[in-house]
Amino acid sequence: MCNCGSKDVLTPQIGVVTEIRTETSDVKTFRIEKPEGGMVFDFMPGQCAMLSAPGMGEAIFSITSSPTTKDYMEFSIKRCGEITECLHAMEVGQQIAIRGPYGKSFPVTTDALKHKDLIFIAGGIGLAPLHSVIDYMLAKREDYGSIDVVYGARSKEDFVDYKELSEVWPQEKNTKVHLTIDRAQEGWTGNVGFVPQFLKDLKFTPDKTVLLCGPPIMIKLCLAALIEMGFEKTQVYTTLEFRMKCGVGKCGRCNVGNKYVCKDGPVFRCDEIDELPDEY
Amino acid sequence: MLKINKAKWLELFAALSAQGTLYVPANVDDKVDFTIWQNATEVDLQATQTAKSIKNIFFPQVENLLDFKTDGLKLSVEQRMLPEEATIAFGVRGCDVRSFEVLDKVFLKDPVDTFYKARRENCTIVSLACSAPDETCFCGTFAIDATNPGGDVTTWLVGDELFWQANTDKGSQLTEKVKTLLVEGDAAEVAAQQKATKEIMAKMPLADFKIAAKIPAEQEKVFNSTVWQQLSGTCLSCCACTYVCPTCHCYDVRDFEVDNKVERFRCWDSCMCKDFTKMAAVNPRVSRLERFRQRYMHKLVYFPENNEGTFACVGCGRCLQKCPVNLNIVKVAKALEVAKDV
Amino acid sequence: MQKIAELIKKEAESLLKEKKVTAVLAWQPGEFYYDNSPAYFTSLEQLDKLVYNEFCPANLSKYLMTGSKKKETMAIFAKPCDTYGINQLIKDHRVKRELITVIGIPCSGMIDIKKIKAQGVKGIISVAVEGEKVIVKTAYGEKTFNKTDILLAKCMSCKGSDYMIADKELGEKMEVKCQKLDPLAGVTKLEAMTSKERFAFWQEELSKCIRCNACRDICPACSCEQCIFDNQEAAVAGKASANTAEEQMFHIIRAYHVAGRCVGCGECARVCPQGIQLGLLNTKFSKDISMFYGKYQPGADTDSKAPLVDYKFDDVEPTISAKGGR
Amino acid sequence: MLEAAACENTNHEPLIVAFCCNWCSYAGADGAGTARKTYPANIKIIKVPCSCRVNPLFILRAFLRGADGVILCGCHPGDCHYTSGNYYTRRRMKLLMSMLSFLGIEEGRMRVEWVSAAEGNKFSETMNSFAETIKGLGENVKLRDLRCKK
Repeated sequence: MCNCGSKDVLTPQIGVVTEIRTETSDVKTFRIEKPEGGMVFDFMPGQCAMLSAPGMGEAIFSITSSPTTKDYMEFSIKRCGEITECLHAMEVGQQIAIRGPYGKSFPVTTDALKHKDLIFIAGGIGLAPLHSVIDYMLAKREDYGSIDVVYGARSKEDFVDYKELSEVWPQEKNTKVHLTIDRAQEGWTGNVGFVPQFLKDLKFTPDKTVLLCGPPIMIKLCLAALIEMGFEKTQVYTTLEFRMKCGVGKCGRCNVGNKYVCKDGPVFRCDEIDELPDEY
Repeated sequence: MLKINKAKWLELFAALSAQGTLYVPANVDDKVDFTIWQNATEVDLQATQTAKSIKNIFFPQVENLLDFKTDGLKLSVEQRMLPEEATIAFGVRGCDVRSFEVLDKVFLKDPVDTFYKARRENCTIVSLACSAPDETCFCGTFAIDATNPGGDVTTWLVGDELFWQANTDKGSQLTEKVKTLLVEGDAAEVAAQQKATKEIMAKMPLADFKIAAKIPAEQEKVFNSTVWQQLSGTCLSCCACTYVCPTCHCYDVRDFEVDNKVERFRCWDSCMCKDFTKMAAVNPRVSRLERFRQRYMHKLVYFPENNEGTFACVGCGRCLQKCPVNLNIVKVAKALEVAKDV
Repeated sequence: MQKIAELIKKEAESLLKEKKVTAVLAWQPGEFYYDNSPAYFTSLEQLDKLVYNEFCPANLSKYLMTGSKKKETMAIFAKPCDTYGINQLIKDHRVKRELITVIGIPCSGMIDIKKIKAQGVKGIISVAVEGEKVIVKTAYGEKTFNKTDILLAKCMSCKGSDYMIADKELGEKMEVKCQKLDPLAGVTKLEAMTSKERFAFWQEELSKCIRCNACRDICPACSCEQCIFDNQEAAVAGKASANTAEEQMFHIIRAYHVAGRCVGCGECARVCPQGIQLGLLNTKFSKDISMFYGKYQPGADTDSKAPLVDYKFDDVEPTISAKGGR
Repeated sequence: MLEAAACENTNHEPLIVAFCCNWCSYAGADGAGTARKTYPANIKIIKVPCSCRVNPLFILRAFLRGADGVILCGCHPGDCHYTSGNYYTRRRMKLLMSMLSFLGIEEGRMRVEWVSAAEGNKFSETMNSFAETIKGLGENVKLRDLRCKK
């Protein structure tokens, strides 16, 4: 494949798209494997990978499948730009250039999350990084306490992985799923309203640890709501969205304070984020 | 201490260029810049430093990384060959030699950048001590001894004699290859020149310029100081200072579509560009003040915090000479030092 | 010039004290007497740092744009050559005439520090200017120049000492005393060359470009909100000086966008870190425009129609072989 | 290096881009077609609403991506569907052609022609003569991005 001494850190590997599921009008889930089958590289939940659309460029996406499923990797990608446009135009069997894993994962192996009661708060495509953590925890269910998934989307059709949300996860031990949509819609019996208000209605006790991921405005409002409910900032983990290019902390794009979001993040605890200069 | 007379320099350059591509500071259309030596090149060892820094020997402005070939659903990735040709950088001043250590802290830190590493290891650095520092130089601020610049081989230009001293084994291997041209020299002449140069440096306007310890220490206050408004007000936010700076290392990775294949290349990028941090939804540093502040906070505060106090500046003074509106790191540091709210 | 600096300070003080303007645009000193940088002065105590001497070549007109955008009144001390830039910005609706106060200040030509350094001068400690004599004290001794041989190229082809726009004029007008350099000299020299020589000249000249955009960012006629070269999707946004053809295109298109609006202030050539003679492209366009469509000096007024947004029925045909229109 | 590449492959098949204004020249091209007048196949026509829609950036971009000649056809001055479009084109393109020669690019590489809807044969004559001149000038090496068509 490459005729050089050693592979450079920016050189991607080849993966094959083996399955494409259309989740919503603008989100598709791509299953990528090595040409000879299996996971392209090992990773931990919350880490990201760089996918290339040759001619357009590269972009970083969080890996949606759990590292415990060894024979493939999945990415839920929302169509919102040049590169995602090209990725959405891919067909099954097409080869793709992929490199990674990049960034620090959610601390699933340390006692920061182990044996703790957990709340997953996701908005829109924000479920993608958390999906990997939830599947990982369901595979090792006894290491973790209760799991509550709070997921908000614009409308019923905008829920990503609706099948898993409504059928698979609620059946798991001590796992509850709470769904909400922004505006009322006929044929929808669940909760209606934005996620921050929904959190208050669910009256979570502040002894749980929170993993929060979604559009920046939602993260800000949810964090405020959680603090009102008595949560400490050290209990809330979130991901910081920043422009990333190399993924290895050299190209300088994602530098905030003395941290590089692609290497020291994108997963941060909220008190760590306060130490950074407010430039995000 | 070995030395070689001016009359034999042409032979020395010919012998060196036999060992590998020789870069020398030469007079290129009324500017002194590093170019590949041919026997017609007008080598200029008097110029205090070159117009552009020498970082493009290791970190070129444009560098093809890999090629994509697509046929049908198949995709092949072919990384470009790592550069193996030996190079020799002759006449590198003390500040530029130190700038390689700053770049090493970025590119050779794990995960290693193999293109940079290949170029860096295949290059022998022949440094040239300063004997006529300029008023824009302030390498003293970063404890760089311009009269003994280090590198694989150190040379001193005293009158018509070029004194030669190998420091590393790479340097002594090179010395072996050109031994026949070198004769014994008296080290005292070099010591005399060093003393004289140090006296001149003490008279320079920026001789006692220091980066106040409080700038890296009180990061929060420095970040929120009102000084940035006054300083960045007239900055043009062009990229001149970042492209001539020897320690600026930000880059962009872009694709270029040719007929049947795609070339992925790396090129210099600048935090002063408007779209450096532009994302789909928002650009965290949309105003000129934020970009200006990020450049100097990175060089004076963030980089030292991650790299045991090494500043991302070597005091070469190129930004002092090249900025269209004469804004530079010295003015920033001095303004922050006397600022009332820091 | 020192006398003028006092007048400027007094004027700025009165403007700020009476709150007529929120900011005053002038120059502040640097480290070495010759590296003054443009600055906004918004409070009285900042004013003691105001300076005006033979090293203030920067054209401050473009900074008025930020004031007009924020609807703030601003005052500017403008040399005669800067006033052309102010007029052009007003005509391009980037600066509101009623928000700015223009105070004309005389100028007898600015000195080019590169010309001093080109003669091997290093380690400058101080520079003193007495009349036509310039005494440069350095760590290696002292050197005296006479001002006429070290003037900036743009000052040697100075367009005269009267102000195109000025609410007030300080001091009396001063002439630039040197043998005048014809601004079109470079263009005519190039036009005399053969096509092959011209191509070689431009290929060698433009291959030095490092795409730093300093020429675009200092130019008073280059005032688009979003420049096409900043637009990622435009595929001309070459950050990489990939090869000479891309640079040629960048420089031709930039010169084209300011054709008919470039006031010939010479700032692009002055600020280029690589010393490319950029002024030639713009001067060629203004020479062509004046030759084909009648003598026109952009920035001389704020209401005339720019040549490229105007036409006449009997304009010259682009290709000689085609028949003329009605 | 550039000079050598230009003259050695004379059997080079030139690529020519023609910007044709929708109301006159494009109709002229149709007219040439109905009158069975032929013009070389390697001319790629781009239809534009008016000749003054063509930004000099398009012409330089065409050269950059490998065109060997660019011809801009519009209505005769005075006949423009938008009354004054081609007057502006005339001024704009006169400056661009003068700049290209100032930069040392071969004179004939770029041309502006006024072709009305009725002048079908003039259209094919112009295209044939332009193709001849470009074939004579050989491959455009001076204004082309060297990474295209290695």
